[in-house]
Amino acid sequence: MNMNLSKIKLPSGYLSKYGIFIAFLGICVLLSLTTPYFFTPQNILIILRQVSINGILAIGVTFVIIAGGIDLSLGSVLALTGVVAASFAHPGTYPLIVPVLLGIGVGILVGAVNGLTITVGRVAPFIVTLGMMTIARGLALVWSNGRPVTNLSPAFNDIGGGDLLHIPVPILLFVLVIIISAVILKYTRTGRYIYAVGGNENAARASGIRINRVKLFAYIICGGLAGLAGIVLAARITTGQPNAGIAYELDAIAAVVIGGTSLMGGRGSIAGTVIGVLIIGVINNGLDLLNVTSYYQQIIKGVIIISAVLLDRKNAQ
Amino acid sequence: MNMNLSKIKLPSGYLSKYGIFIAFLGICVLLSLTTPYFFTPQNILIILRQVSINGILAIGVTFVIIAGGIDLSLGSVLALTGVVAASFAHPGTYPLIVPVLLGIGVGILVGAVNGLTITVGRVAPFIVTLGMMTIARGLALVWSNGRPVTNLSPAFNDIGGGDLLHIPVPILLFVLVIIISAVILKYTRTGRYIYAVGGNENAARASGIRINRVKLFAYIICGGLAGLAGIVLAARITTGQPNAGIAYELDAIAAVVIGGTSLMGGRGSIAGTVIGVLIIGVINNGLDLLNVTSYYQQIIKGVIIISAVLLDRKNAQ
Amino acid sequence: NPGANQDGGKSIVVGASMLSLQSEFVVNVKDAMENYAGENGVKLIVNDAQRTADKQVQQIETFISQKVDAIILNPCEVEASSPAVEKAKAAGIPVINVNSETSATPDGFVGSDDEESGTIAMEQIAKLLGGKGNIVIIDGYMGQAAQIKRAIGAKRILEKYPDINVLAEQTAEWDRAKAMSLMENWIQSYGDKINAVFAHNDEMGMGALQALEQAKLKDKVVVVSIDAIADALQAVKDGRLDATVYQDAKGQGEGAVDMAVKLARKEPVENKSVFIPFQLVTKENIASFLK
Amino acid sequence: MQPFATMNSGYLLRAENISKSFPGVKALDNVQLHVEKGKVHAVMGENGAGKSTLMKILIGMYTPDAGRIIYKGKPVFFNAVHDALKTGFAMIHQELMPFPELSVAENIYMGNEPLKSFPGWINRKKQNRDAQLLMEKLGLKIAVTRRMKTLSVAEMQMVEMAKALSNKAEIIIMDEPTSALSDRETAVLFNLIRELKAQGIAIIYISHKMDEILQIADTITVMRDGKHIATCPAGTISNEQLISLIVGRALDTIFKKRAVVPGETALSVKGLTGKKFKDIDFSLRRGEVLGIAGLMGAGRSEVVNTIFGLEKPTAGTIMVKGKAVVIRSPRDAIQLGIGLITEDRKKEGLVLSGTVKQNITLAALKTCCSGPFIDVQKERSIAKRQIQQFAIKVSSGNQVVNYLSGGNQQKVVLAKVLLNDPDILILDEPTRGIDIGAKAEIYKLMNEQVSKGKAIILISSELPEILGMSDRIMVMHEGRITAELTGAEATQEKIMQYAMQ
Ligand SMILES: Nc1ncnc2c1ncn2[C@@H]1O[C@H](COP(=O)(O)OP(=O)(O)OP(=O)(O)O)[C@@H](O)[C@H]1O
Ligand SMILES: Nc1ncnc2c1ncn2[C@@H]1O[C@H](COP(=O)(O)OP(=O)(O)OP(=O)(O)O)[C@@H](O)[C@H]1O
Ligand SMILES: [Mg+2]
Ligand SMILES: [Mg+2]
Repeated sequence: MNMNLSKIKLPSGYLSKYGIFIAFLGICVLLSLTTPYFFTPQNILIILRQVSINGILAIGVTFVIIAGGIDLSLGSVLALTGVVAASFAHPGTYPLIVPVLLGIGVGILVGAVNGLTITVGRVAPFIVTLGMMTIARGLALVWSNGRPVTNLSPAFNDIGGGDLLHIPVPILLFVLVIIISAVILKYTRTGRYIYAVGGNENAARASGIRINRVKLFAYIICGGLAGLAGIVLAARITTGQPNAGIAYELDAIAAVVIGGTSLMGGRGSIAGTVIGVLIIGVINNGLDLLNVTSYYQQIIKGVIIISAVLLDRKNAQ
Repeated sequence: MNMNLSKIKLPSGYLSKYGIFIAFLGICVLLSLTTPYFFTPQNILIILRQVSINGILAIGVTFVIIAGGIDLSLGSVLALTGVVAASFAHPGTYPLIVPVLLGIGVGILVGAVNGLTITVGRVAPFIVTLGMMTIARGLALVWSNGRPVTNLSPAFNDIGGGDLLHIPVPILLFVLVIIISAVILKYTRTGRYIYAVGGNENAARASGIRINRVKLFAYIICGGLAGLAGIVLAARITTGQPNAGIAYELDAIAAVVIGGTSLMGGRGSIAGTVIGVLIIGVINNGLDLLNVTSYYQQIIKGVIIISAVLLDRKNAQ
Repeated sequence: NPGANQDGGKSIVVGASMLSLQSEFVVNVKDAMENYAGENGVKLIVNDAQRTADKQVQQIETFISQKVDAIILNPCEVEASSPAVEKAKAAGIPVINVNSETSATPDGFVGSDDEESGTIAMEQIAKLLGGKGNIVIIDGYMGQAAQIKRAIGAKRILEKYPDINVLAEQTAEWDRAKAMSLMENWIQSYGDKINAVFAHNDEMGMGALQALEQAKLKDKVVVVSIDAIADALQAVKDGRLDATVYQDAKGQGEGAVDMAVKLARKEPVENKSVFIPFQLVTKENIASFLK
Repeated sequence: MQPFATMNSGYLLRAENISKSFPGVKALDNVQLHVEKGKVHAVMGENGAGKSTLMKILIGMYTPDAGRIIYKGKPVFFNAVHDALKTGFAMIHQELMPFPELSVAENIYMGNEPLKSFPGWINRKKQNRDAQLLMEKLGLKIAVTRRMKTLSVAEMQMVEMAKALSNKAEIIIMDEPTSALSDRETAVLFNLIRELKAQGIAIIYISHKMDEILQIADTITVMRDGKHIATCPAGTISNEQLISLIVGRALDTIFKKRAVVPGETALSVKGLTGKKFKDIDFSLRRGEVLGIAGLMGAGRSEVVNTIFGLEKPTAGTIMVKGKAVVIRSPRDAIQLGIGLITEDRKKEGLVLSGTVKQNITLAALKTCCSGPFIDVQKERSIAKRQIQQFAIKVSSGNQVVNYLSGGNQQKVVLAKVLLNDPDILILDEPTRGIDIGAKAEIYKLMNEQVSKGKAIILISSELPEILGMSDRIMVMHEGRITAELTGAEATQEKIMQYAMQ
């Protein structure tokens, strides 16, 4: 058709992405001006490494949120998969692949249980994953006997602290997850169905989409990525910590929402989530660099996050 | 119409309420059978006293959820209002009414800020209240300097620990809040508008309802009740704790959802929320009475909550 | 102003990552550090790790990129906070642990061994009960270092007293309101069978105390907890709380800053690991703790 | 009349003895439907007769309680829509089912995406190209990369049509496909249906529009109250016979002449300009019906939405009863005595999770209140009165609106808006999806309102309706008024000419 029409799609989608991106740049410029330590290669690397765990979680939950669900169990799953993986990562026991696969596998299992209870059991995602939040935490404590699982092999710890081609492994993993997820959501049928199910479940059913499968897939991806994040975290802090990850799900979900994904489902993107993750990471890093008192940090962090989204919405109008 | 048709109204509304009530009775019967300490007058009174704080919070957030919103800042607001009220409740300083009004007033203020940012600022409730969660926590820490506010007057402490007409004050307050809220939601215009706004914002606006006002009202009620809960909590533990109430919002929201209120808005009831609150309270009490190991407590609690809702939904089919 | 002049006019910058600034005891340590640093012209940057080891590691990374002169670490976890220590050492910045240990060895240590606090508290309970009776234990947040160590210390004493019977053990997550509810529930199921309560911190001890007072059982039950926060000291003075265990926040905080400055200036430190013992606080010796 | 024609093994599809109950309602009671290859089988019946329910059973959305479906001589059982689509069924649903955030092309090929050789990979280029071709075939000028939510209802409806066609089905169910369409699109659709017939595709066609049925149907099945009433070849039945079969009684003429002389000006608009329209001038007098005709997307809805305060004008004045007014919100409009039946009942009309009673009283809740409190008794009786007056088919006012049949939902909206007794009533496609009996009642109601001195604006894509009801007719094209005709001089041809310019 004619050229004006093709412009219509811009405002709602791109401009809002754009808006939050501007907000992100604004925060970065502000920090570069106020502290000399912010805009340095090392610090940027540090930020990236720091955000990678929340980033992997946030990407997982992006799938679930686009499909119209929510996952509050992430933080606990992180702890559970961390202790399970760590138990198989003592030096000289199993090859590295075993703890990695087990950690991701446990995450997938939890995701599947969430997904099945939500789809077949027809219980609200909020309740299912809130229940799973305490269940997974309990399982992590039972598995580890309430003690951190220590003495992990150097190879395992490298997943969190090592470098590959001079780039920290967590960053590599994060980037890999970004690319694969973006491709799935954008270019595959399953990705399309995730948007469809979240956008209009009834219509999706009427289009012959097996919505239960699609939702299950989203929860499994989310669980599996939580498993991966759990492994990275355990490796980074060189222990499987049964009390790790408390409230991490909130940061992950916040990143997703800041990135313009609607909690109503049907809308959102990996790119947005990545920006959301970076905004949270940069704020955390910057407030520490600026030496803001801890109590005020919390206030400022809250205000900045709300303002960033506010700015974004105003821009989008 | 013929008589079968009149049955239509049952399934969607009443039976589902009924279902969760049956689940609740089931849990109670089970506990009565497994421990002799459960079904005693004192223990019931204790459960009621214990649930009253979560109950008041849950009723507040019921308003918000029916109106189609969410409030994640509750736990922090609880702490903030608690420390503020406590600072004015030292013996021999101000009359009792001052800390009470200040506590509720601060709650209302926070609710109003939430509501205005959501309505006028058009930022997603999840982000606004998540931001407020860290802001209010920070404010509570700043106000109290990170230390508990102690040495409160006996009159103030009676709000949490005293009796009136042989009934603990928190229970009286809880019952009062239940009655007033149920009346507002069921029998006033504002209550009806809350349902309408949550059910279909566009339709509500086209019907001449000022949706921003209605939403603001819901957040203010929610904030005010969080303030009341904060006062009761501070009085109960005889200190204003800046770190009180962490994750309380999740219990409150869980109670609301267990009670059949939809997180999509437009549907729900105070009666349902009360049952949800009681289910959580009874589980907490019962697991302690049965002396279930704490790791397993978490697992069992999660499983019971999911199962209760599952049973409810199955029943409703 | 010794911090400023001896280093060519440039004052020393010390970064500190604290376990949680929502914990009264840690706030006391922090205040002591800040006061002492202020008096000595040291610039102190305090971060709050909010009980998250990962966050603590991040904060140390940030200190390193800020090029601070020394780092004080108030560890969240024994093992999980170790990478923080190792990172600082790798960057050539001296690191001092305050209050508790990590499995990685820092350049200096000022603090105490949490196990000892559990030992002292449980020993006092055993003494007050005459070596026999029923107790209940209120745990801190499960899996956290302080909870684990205090539990280990207490268990060690319990092994010595076979006639002390643990009726129930449950977590109240360091929270006073949760401990109060837990105690109320236990009063229902165990009633006057309970002879003593051991709580992993004073907040929870105070919660249990209030539940017992409301049930009018306090005079029959011993309550002992740990930390010696202001409220607990007052309660000991009033004869409500039977005992608490005092940890020297001021000594720890000042000692840590002092050692940090010395290590930053590469001055000799004779004792690189200073253990500050816990002290039992009862009605008898309360006067010396109330300031 | 014979219930249905003699058994013919040549039937492509036979639905036998289908029954379906929802909690408390028997939606279908032993219903038959036999469909032949290459024929258009019309299904007619009042609102709530069970037509959509039967179709949803055929497409696998509901499972029947009893009965069986025989397709090409073999019994089939659909567990999910997926199975039905694979077997060669397609359906255009009565309710629009858009994916608002996705593009037109993505909507069309949802569930049926063209793939690349790599499994699971969508071939977007092909998808967009195919979609564009389909659009052109349907005579639509919609860029396939536009997001669905930017389309008007009519455009969405056409997209749904394209979607059903894209499935290469052998049997296509169309549940009121033209309810949102104007004559031009309807004509396009009918040409298409004839083409499909020629290819041997069977079509089940549901509509409340008599003229359409007479034009396109080969066979007609009538249902009432969940029961099969009659099936007969289209040629053998007269219009009047058909109507009496549908409503169960005879119905006199639908459009009655009014003897009302228009009074003073109630509403006038000068130079009104908005995002999608420009320089709108018109005035409306008391006791008058002003019809607004135009093709889909002409901007009619936008004009009235702006007058009602749902959208902001960029320029122009609105005068109500001679006084210039500023309308910032629907609330202002309602207080000025304006009532609007919005175009999309699900989006702006109804609180679907609410009950019939709550919806009816929503805009006039104040009248059911003493102080801030709702007078329950009064509310109930008011709701009851409206339910009776508008013949809304419900068991009680406490029924949830979500489960009402489409036509009954529309009546609930009417009952709601008219409860405020507005002086200026704007009806945007008020009879969409409404059965012939109810339509007649709505026209009667409009006439009553006019004779009470109310002023009415009627937007409709059904030209007979516009012609039959209006005193004056305004025609819009691409956001501008292109003609104003008196009722007497207007004809379908003239209107179409101005509408297409
Ligand atoms: N999901 C449902 N739950 C409960 N009742 C339902 C449901 N779907 C339909 N009904 C009821 O079944 C009956 C038949 O509805 P149906 O939608 O099939 O009517 P229809 O003939 O398509 O009417 P219309 O012409 O208005 O579209 C109505 O009484 C309706 O209220
Ligand atoms: N929400 C929207 N965003 C963007 N464009 C829209 C939106 N709603 C409608 N439009 C466009 O505005 C134009 C006018 O639409 P409008 O609904 O007013 O037309 P109409 O004359 O009422 O026709 P219809 O018979 O389709 O209702 C159309 O081109 C439509 O695509
Ligand atoms: Mg229908
Ligand atoms: Mg229109």
